[in-house]
Amino acid sequence: MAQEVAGSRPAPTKESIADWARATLEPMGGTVVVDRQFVEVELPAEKLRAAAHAISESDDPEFRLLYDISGLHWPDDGELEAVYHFFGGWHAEGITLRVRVPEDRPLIPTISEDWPTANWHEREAMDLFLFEFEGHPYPEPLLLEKDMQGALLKHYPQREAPDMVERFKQRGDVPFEIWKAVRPEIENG
Amino acid sequence: MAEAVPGTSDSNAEFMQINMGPQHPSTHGVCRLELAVDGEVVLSCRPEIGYLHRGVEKIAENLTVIQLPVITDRADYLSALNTELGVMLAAEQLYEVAVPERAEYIRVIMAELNRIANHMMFYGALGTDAGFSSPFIFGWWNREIIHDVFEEVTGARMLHNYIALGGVKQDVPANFKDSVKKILPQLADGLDRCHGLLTDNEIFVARTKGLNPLTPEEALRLGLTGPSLRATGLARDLRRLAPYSIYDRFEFEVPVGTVGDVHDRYMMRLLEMRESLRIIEQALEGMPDGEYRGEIPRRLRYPVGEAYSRTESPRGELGIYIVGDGQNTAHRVKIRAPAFVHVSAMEELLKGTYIADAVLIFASLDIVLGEADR
Amino acid sequence: MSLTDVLITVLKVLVIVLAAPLLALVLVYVERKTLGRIQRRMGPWHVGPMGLLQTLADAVKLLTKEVLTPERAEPWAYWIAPIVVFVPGVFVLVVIPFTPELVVSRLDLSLLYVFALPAVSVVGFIMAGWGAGSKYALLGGIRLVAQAVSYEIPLLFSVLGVAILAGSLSLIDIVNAQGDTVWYGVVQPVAFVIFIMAGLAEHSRTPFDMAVGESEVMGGPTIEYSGIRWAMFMLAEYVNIFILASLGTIIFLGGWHGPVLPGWVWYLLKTTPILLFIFWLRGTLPRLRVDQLMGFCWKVLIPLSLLNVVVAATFKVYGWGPTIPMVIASVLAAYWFYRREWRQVVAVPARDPIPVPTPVPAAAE
Amino acid sequence: MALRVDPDQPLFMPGEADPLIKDAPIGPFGAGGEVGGVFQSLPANILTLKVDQLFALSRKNSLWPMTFGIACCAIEMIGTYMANYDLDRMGILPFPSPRQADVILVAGTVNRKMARVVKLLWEQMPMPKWAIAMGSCAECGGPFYSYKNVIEGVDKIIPVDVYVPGCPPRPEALIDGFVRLQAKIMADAKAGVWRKK
Repeated sequence: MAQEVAGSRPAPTKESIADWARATLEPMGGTVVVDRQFVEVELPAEKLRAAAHAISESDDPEFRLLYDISGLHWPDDGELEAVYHFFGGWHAEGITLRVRVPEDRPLIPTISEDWPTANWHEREAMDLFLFEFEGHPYPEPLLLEKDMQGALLKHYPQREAPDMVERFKQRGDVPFEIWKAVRPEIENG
Repeated sequence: MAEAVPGTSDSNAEFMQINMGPQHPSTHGVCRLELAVDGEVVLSCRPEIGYLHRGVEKIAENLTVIQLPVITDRADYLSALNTELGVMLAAEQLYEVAVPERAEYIRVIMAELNRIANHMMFYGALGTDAGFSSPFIFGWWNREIIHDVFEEVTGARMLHNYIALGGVKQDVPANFKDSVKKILPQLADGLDRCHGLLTDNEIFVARTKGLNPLTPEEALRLGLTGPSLRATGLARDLRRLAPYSIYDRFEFEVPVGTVGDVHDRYMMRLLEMRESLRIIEQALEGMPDGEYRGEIPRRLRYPVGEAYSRTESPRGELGIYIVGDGQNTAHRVKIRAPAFVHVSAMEELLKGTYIADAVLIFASLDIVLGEADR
Repeated sequence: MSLTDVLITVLKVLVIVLAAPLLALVLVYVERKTLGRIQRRMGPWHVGPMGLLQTLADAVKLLTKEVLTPERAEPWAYWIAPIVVFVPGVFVLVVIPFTPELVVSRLDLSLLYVFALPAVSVVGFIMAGWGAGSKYALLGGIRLVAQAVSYEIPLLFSVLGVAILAGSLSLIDIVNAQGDTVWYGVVQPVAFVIFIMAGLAEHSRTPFDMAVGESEVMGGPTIEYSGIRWAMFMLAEYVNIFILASLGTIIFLGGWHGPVLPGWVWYLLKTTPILLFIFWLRGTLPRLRVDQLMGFCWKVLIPLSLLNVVVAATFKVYGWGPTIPMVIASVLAAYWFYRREWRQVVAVPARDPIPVPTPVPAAAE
Repeated sequence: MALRVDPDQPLFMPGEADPLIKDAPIGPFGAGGEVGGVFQSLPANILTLKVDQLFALSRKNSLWPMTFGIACCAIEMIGTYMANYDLDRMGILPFPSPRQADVILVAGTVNRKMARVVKLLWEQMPMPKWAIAMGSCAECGGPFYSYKNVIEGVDKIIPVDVYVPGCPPRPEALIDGFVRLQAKIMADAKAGVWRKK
């Protein structure tokens, strides 16, 4: 958003972004898909840093906001997918990058040099989807501790709802009484 | 060690590690700021979250689309209706369900009332961090007025589960229009009273004017959105830029700041409340009678595909990303929380400030930890 | 000093020592009620008739709390700090003349005595801050010492003007000097305002409560204290506020002088407005930052009070006495100084707004 | 008796009460416990009960909760302090530091990372202390029960006295919780349980 921009500029449309994407991202091995909500580009993992750098540098459809990095887990074809949403600073158009990596070796280059906000998004993706972002400046867990990582993967164990019948039986022997002044475990504790 | 920060004795001075811990009255909720402090000046800050991570997205993956708002309300519990609006816009985009006119108007009125309630909470929190508890109570009178209306319409004070697929769960009560008309003047003079207490209070102005000014480029580089970004001078408001629902029918200005400091961010929210009151008035007149909920498919399986909705929540720009894969529970529900990005911006914003200012800067971005940790 | 005199003074001192906590209880109740009134709520109501026994319940509860010493604390500094903070407050009460006969000891240097003792309680706060071992306590303690020490100076200078006019350092003479002529508060308005502001800052009350503000340092030096020790800090604070208000009436509002009612009634009639003003500030003013606090003291209050002393001295030397032109001179000097100096302390680097392009929503949308 | 705070103390003690409480014989004057020993020998003395009830009466009327809100219930807790419901009239004044607090009001979901903080704060509070679990998240994990990171109920970490149901509970429900706690304090004093706590 250079300083000398005066008055109001026409906001870029989806077609102008699609042409720009074909011009710059196609040579990097990305396939542009236009019939979705935003212009989507599928990329191999190695090319991601160059693509992100190109998006941050571009001036005509100028993108300033990295909204989020959403992880997706496709257990049946054993793949993890990272979806990057980029949006413009003063206009509302956007572009989406999709990267698919095999589940057992989820290596993705980090883009936190060009996009500082990606730092935390990547740490969160590391926590929840066990991605590995090479070159991340501070790869510490953000939300979960070490032993609880990978919470949003499909096979992550969940706590079953309590079996009410069993719990009611368990309370069956204790005579139910309204709130008692003296707490039992302190009395005989 | 951080380069020589102005005001410290020298760059490698022995600094004290202070822990503005999870239990601190001015961190709104449970966020820990590890501050390296030399005397009064904060040299570096490392925010740490995760104290309220309760797996909203994981639980949302085993809920049907009808139950979804129950969990997403508890992500951003201060502006539950705005989050519900975002979630349902994404779901309707996925299910291709039409929303009748009346439902659209009801949704806009409730979302704007929720925005005012949220900004009143922000006003109270910023006032308390500036030093005294009266703003909390001034702001809370107005919140209670809005809570009464919410209870009449949705039955709950804070977490409503009211906006549903295809419209709203149930029609508004008969006296809805005049009960909202009755509270609008009360909210207006409550807002004037809030202005009177803090806006031109010389000590408050001395504390917040010129504190942490930001240019639009810096704010965008840090990922700030919403009122904090508009304070820097960039008029980016999704209700005007990419109008969702029926926001393009109402005319309202987007307040824009000049310097982008804490005082501007505070003024943005107060001016926005006045704009919200205007929107509610226009929406009340334009509200037609008729269906309050369109017809929805009988078998509520998630169609295969994905939908991304961006709405202007009181805190910033809220993105909801739903991926459906044919079962009756969603494959993935991702909530793009503005608070998450604002907490990550703290590392940059708090360098070189005083401790007392660090508290104010943290409050000026209106961070809710439920949304940041999800 | 025969035995009976000694016994009488000991009895009087005992009365004062017992009166101080009760006085603090009453003040805590009044403060919570006024804060409630400002914020349109009731304040303590259910405990006792109209909530009157609320502070008594607080006191008894605090007495029976467990008294614990944190692991990292230095035991001696931690134990003695509350005593060092509370006792000077009671010593000062001994000297304050409520009415000509209702005073424990007639010191003729009482003005000096009254302002020397609070400096001892500052030592108590730094002992509490350092002794407690917690970083927040240390931070709060250092801030409070810096603030109390630097606001001691304007406090003394503001009273110096009055001492020059009254020609004596004894509180009783100052009050007698105000008997016939007009009150010093009217003659020296600037000194009265500075006295109140510096007094508030001395005991870290609201606009200046940076050291004990709970949104940053969570209660400052008193963070690690529980039960009776914490109660002593609270008692000390409220006794100090009562002393500030009573000194204000004695030095500036003519103590017990008043047309019809007996002396002590006039004394109460003048002290309560100042107390209510202090509690009113608690509900309506935010808190100054530490550097603004110091800047305000050194750049504004001290030069202003010095100026006031100069004005008082010149009028005293030329024998014009406390007359209307003196009032005008001091107020004018204060206003001129305020316009020039306070704006710098608070001046803010304003920056002109940046031209930002207004986005044109794409026609296609 | 200085309360030792060691982080590697076992995090969850399901079921039985906090060991710190059981073997802490604190007499009514609370001077570090050794004075308390005197009263142990006269368990059912009428005199002490009367004194206990007097202290319980004063404790009941000046409960100072610690400002410690975690999630949505914290907003309703703040709402209860404000002008419309005003806990100050019952003598309930929030205090930031655990040292001056009597009641820990756990308002919100406690997850594994937060559990250590709740435990630490509970141990830093001087005796006699009480705990209120506000909201279904603090009672049994609430809507987040199925997530492994969330601890199902604060009573796994600290002994809770009063449970306030609701998600989030209305301010009236929280006031009812405080009233129940006051009734419990008086009842415990009458039954002589208080001395052991």
